[in-house]
Amino acid sequence: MKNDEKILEIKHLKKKYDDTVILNDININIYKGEVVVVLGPSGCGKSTLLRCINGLETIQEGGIYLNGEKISNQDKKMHFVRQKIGMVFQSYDLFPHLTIVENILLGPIKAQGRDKKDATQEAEKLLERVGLLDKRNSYPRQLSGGQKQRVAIVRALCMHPQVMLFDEITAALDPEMVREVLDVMLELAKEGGTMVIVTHEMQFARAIADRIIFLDQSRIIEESTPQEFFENPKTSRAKQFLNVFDFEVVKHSDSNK
Amino acid sequence: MKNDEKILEIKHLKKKYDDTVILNDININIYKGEVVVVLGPSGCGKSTLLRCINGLETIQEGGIYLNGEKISNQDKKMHFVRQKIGMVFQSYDLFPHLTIVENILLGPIKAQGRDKKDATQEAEKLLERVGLLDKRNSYPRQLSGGQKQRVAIVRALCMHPQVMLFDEITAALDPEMVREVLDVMLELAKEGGTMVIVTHEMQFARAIADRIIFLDQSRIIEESTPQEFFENPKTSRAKQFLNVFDFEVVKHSDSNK
Amino acid sequence: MQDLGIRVLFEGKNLIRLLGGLWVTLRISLLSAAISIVLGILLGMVMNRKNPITRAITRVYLEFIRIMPQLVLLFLVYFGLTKAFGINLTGETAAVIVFSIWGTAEMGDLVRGALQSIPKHQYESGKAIGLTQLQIYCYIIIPQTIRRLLPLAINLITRMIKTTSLIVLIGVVEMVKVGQQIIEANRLTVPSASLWVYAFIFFLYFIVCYPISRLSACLEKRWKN
Amino acid sequence: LTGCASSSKVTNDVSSEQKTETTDTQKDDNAKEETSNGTARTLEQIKESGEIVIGVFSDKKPFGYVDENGEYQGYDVYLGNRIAKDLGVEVEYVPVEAASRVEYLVTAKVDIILANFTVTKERAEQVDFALPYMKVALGIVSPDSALITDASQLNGKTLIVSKGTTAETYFTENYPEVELLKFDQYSEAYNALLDGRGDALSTDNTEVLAWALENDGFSVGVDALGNIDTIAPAVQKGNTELLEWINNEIVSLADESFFHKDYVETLAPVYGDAADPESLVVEGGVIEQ
Amino acid sequence: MDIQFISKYLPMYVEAARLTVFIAFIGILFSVLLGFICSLIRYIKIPILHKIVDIYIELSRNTPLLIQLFFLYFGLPKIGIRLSSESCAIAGLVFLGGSYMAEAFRSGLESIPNIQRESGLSIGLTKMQVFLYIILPQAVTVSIPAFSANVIFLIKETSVFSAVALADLMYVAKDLIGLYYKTDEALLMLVMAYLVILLPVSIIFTLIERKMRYAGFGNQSSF
Ligand SMILES: Nc1ncnc2c1ncn2[C@@H]1O[C@H](COP(=O)(O)OP(=O)(O)OP(=O)(O)O)[C@@H](O)[C@H]1O
Ligand SMILES: Nc1ncnc2c1ncn2[C@@H]1O[C@H](COP(=O)(O)OP(=O)(O)OP(=O)(O)O)[C@@H](O)[C@H]1O
Ligand SMILES: [Mg+2]
Ligand SMILES: [Mg+2]
Repeated sequence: MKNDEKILEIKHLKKKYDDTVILNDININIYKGEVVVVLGPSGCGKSTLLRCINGLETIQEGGIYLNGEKISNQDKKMHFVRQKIGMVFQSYDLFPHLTIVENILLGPIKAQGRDKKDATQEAEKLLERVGLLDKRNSYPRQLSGGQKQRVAIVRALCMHPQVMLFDEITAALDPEMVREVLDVMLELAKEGGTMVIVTHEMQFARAIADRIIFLDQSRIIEESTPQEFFENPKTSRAKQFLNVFDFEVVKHSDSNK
Repeated sequence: MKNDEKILEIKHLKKKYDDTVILNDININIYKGEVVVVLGPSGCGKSTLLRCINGLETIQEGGIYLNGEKISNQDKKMHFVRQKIGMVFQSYDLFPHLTIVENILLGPIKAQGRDKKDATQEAEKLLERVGLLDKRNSYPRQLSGGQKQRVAIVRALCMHPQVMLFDEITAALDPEMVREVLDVMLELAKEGGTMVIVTHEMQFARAIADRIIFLDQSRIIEESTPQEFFENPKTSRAKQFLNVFDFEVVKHSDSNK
Repeated sequence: MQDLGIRVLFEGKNLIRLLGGLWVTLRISLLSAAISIVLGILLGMVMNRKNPITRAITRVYLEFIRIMPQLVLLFLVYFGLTKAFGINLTGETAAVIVFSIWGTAEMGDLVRGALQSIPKHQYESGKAIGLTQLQIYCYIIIPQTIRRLLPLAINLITRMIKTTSLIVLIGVVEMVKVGQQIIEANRLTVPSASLWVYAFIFFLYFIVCYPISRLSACLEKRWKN
Repeated sequence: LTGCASSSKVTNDVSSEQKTETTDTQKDDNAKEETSNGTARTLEQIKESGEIVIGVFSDKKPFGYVDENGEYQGYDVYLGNRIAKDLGVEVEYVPVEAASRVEYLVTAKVDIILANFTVTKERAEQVDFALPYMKVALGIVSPDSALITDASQLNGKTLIVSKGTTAETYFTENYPEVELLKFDQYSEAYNALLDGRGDALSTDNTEVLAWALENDGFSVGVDALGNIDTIAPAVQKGNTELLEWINNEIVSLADESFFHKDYVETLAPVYGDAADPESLVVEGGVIEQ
Repeated sequence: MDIQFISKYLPMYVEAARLTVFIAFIGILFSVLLGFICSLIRYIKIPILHKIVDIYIELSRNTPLLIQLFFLYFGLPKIGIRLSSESCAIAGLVFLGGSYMAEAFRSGLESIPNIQRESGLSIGLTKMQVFLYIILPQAVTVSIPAFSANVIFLIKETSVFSAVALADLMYVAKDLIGLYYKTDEALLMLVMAYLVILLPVSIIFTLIERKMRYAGFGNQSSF
C-alpha cells in the first residue's frame, strides 16, 4: 500500500567508522504505507543503515529527513524524532527488570507523557492482538524468544511510530517461533504500516516486500520489486547472493566411493 | 549410498527424564553409507535421540547396537564406543584453550593413542579440504561461527568414526556461514559417510537425505524418502510442520485500510 | 622540621632495613599464597562433590573464615594455639598459618566457582571424541579452570600482601614494624618522622601491589573469551 | 618499695619450691625439641646450644631499640649483651610487644625478657622475676596551658598512655575515673599529645622529663607518682637455675658499678640533665631509697 | 575458662561491639555514596575528574587500610588537620570502601549490554531517562553480590581501628590480654562478638543473593 506521500528521505548518506566507509552515497525514499526490505550479505551495512535512520549513529555526509525535516546528527531533539520511528533489534532487547506491560508503557508514559490508563488500555489491546495478553505481568525471562520479539514489536507500535525499522528480528529464533513473529509483521503490512525490514528469510522477504533494496560493499546495487529481484536479478552479485539459499540434490545412488 | 550392512540399530528405545517420557519405542536401523535426517518440531526429542546414541544419556528401555554390539548404558567402555561415533553440537563446542590443530589432535592422540606425526598430517589434509589450513594455529575465538563448526566437523572426522551425528550444527549461524558448513556435509555425504542429521534447513534436508525420520511427541510419526516426505506427507502433523516454512504473498495493492 | 623528617629515611641502613621489612612481607605473603593455591585447588575439588557431609564441613569452614577478620584469626592462632596446645609458634609461622587457612578458603571458593563455570558442553564434547573422564579433566577442564583462576589467584596475592600489614600487631618485624622502630628511635629528635616513614611505606605497598593487580586485570581481560 | 618487696618474696618462694623438680628426663626432652614446646630451656641447654634468646623492645629508645644500622641498643640490651658474654654464648634478640611480654615467656619463645619489665603482682603470678636492675616512678606531662599537677586533676579527662606499661596498670587500678587513650607505640602516644588528642600523658618519669625538655609548651607537672616500681629481668615460671644465675650475675655486677656505666652509655646521651642516675639505677638488686 | 571474668568484662565487649557496628554502618553508608559517585563519574567519563577517580581507586585498592589509617591519624595533624579516632576510622573506611563500592557498581554498569541503552533510546527516552529507568535498576541488581561481599569485607576491616586507639572489639581484647593475661577468655569473647555481628549480615546477604541469582526478575516463587 504505497501512496505518494514521502515519509522518509535518505540523501547521499555516507557513514564511516574511523576510516572505513560502511555506507556510501545511499539514496532512498520511503513512502507512506510502503514495505521496504533491505537484503545483502553479512557485514554489508544493513544494520548500520537502520541505526543511522534511528539516530543511533552519526553520519559523515548527506542527510536523513523525516516528513521533510532533517533528523540526522540532531542530538538535541533526537528523542522526539525516535518517538516517531520504532525499531526492533535482533537480540531480545526487552528490559529484564520490568514486566511485559511495564516494558511497553515505559515509552508512552515517560517519553510521550501519555495518560497511564489510556496507554495501558492500548497496550493490552495490542498484546491481545499478538496473543500475549495473559503474559502482561510476566517478566521477559519467562517468555520464549518468539514471544519476546512479539512484545518488542508491540512496544514499538505503542508509540504510534510513523515508520517501523526491523533488524533481523527472527535471526535468533527457532523455526516455529520465526513464523509467529513474521505473521505479526505480515499483519502489520496488510494494515498499511510503513516498514523497513532487514531479514534473511527470503521467502518472507518476497511475500512482504513492496520493494527490495540490495546492498553490497557499502552501496545500493539493486532496487526493484520482489518479483523482479528474485526471479530475474539484474546484477551478478545479487544472483550469487540468492544462490546461497539453493541446494543441489546429492544423488546418493550415483555417487559412490 | 546405502548398502545392506547395518551399522547402527536402535531397538524399542525409551528415554525418560524423571517421569516425563521424551522418547518412546523408537526403532531405527541405519545402514552403511546412509544419510538419515531427523526432523520434528522443537522439543520433540531430536537432540535427546542423538545424545542417547552417543551415550551421553542413559536410556530406560530398549537398546542401541553398534555393529551388533550393545552400546547403550555401557558406562565402562563408552569412551571406546564414542571413538567410533562422531558428534557435532549446535553450540560451537571447540576447546577455547587449544589451537585449531590441537583441538583436532586431542582425540586421535590422547584417546586413540595414534602417532602424532601421522595424525597431524591427516588433520592438515582435512583442514585443507574445509578451506581452513591457514587457521591451523589460530584459537577458536579468532574464527567465525561457520569456521568453528567446520573445525568441529574435522575434529569428529579425524577419529575415523563409523557414524557421524550432527545436531542442528548451523542453527546459530548467519546464512552465508550456514552454506559453507552445509557444503562440507554434502561433500561427506557424497563420499559415502554414514550420518544422522538433525536440521531445520528443509532445502538442505531434502538435498542430502536418503531417508527422513519425522519425530513428534516422543514417537516416530513418519519415515520415508525425502521426495515423499516433502511432496506428499502422509500425516497431518507433518503437513502442519512443513507449512511453517511457506509464506503467502501479502498483496499490497489489494489490502488497504 | 619537614626536611628533617625525610632525612630519617636515608640515615644509616634505614632504607635497607625498610626494604628488608618489605622482603619479610613478601616472603610471608608469597609463601602463604603458594600454600593457599595448592590447598585451595584440592578444597575446591572437594567442594564440588555432592557428598553432604563434606559439603557441610567445607561450608562451615568457608563461612567462618569469610566472616572472621584476619586480625582476629591472627590473634587466635598466635596466642590461642600456643596457650591451648602449648605449641610454640613464631609470629611469622603464625602469620603463614593464618594466611594459608584464609587463602585456602578463598581459593577453594574460587576454584569451585571456576569449575562450575565450565560449560557442560565442554565435558560432553570431550566425551564425544572418546576421551576418558580422567583425560577430560587433564586436557580440557583443568587448563580452562586455570585460565579463569590465575587472575583471581594473583589478585589474592595482592590481598595477602596488603593484609601482612596486620602482622605487626602480633610482633613480626616486617615493613611496618621497621618503620615504627625508625620512628621510635627518632621520636625525641625528629617528631615528624612518622609522616615520612608512613608515607614511604604507603608508597612501597603501592609499588608492589599495583603492578600485580594490573597483571591480574590484564590476564583477566586477555582470557575473557 | 612494697612492690619490690612483694615481688622478690614471690620469686624466692617459687625458686625454693621448684628447685628439685627439674628432672633429667625433662632435660633430655627439651634438648631434642629445643623451644618447640611450651617449656623453657634450662641453663645447661642454653649453654649447650651456644645461644641465648632474649626478648627486648625494638622501639623503646633508650631502653631497647634498633638503631639506624639495624643493631639493638639501649639500657636493657647493654645488660643482655653482658649476660650473654658471661654465659659464654651468642645472643639473639627477639623484639617483643609490651602487651605480649608475658606470653613470650609462658610459651617459651624466649629465655629471658629484658624489656623494661615492671614488677607487678599479676605478672609475678605468670613469670619469675629476678633481682631488679632499675627503678622508676611515673611522671605526667601536660601542656603548660593546662598543666596537670596532681593525678586527681585527671578525673574525667583523657590521659594518654602506652599499652602494657606501668602507667596503664597504675591508672586502671587507682584512677578508674580517668579516661585512658592507649597506643601501641611511644611515639604514637607523644604524637597524640602533640595533636591534642588527650589532656596529658603518663609514663616513666625519666621519659617524660626528657621529652618535655625537647618540646616547648609542655612540662612535667607530676614527676613521681605512686610507688616507685622496680624493673627486673624475667624468666619462665620454674626456670630456677637460670633465675639463680641471673640473680648472682646482678649481685656480682654491682662490684663494678655496671649499671651506672650502663646509664652513662645509653641513657645519659638521651636524657641529659633531665634525670639523675641515682633516681633510676639499681645496683646489686638492692633498693636504697 | 573464667566465667566470672567473662561476665565482668562482657559489658565492655557490648560497648565495643556497638561502636564497631556504628562506625561500620556510617562508614559503609558513605562508602556506598562515594562509590556510587565515583562510578558515575567514570561511567559518564567526566573529563578531569575521571582521571582523579582512577588514581584514587588504584591508590586505595593497592594499599593496606592500616597504613591509610596511620597516615590519616598521625600524618595529617602534621599539616594541621586533626581528626578524632572515630572520624579517622570512618574516613579511613570510606577511603577504602569507596573504591571497592565504585568497582562493584562499575562492573554492574558495564554488565548492562549496549542494546539496552539503544532500545531505551529507540523508544524515545532521553539519555537521562534511559539511565534512570533502564540502566540504573539493572546495574544495581547486578552489583548486589559484589556489594554484599564488600559490606562484609568492610565490617571485617574495622578490626584494625584499634591501631588508632579506637576502643573497638580488637582494642578491648588486646587490653584484656595485656592487662590481665586472660588470653583464652578475651579471644573467645572476641570471636563470639564478630560472629554475632557478622553471621546475621552474611546470612541475610546470602539469602538476597540467592534470590537474585536463581529467581532473577519475576520468578520469586522458585525461591
Ligand atoms: N561500532 C563499529 N565500529 C567499527 N566497525 C563497525 C562497527 N559496527 C559495525 N562495523 C562494521 O560495519 C560493517 C557493517 O556492519 P553491519 O552490522 O551494518 O552489517 P550487517 O549488514 O547488518 O551485517 P549482518 O547481516 O551480519 O547483521 C561491518 O563490516 C562491521 O564490521
Ligand atoms: N536434562 C533434561 N532434563 C529434563 N528434561 C529435559 C532435559 N533435556 C531436555 N529435556 C526435555 O526433553 C524434551 C526434548 O528435548 P530435546 O532437546 O531433545 O528437543 P529437540 O527436539 O532437540 O528440540 P530443539 O529443536 O529445540 O533442539 C524437551 O521437552 C525438553 O524440555
Ligand atoms: Mg546486522
Ligand atoms: Mg535440539
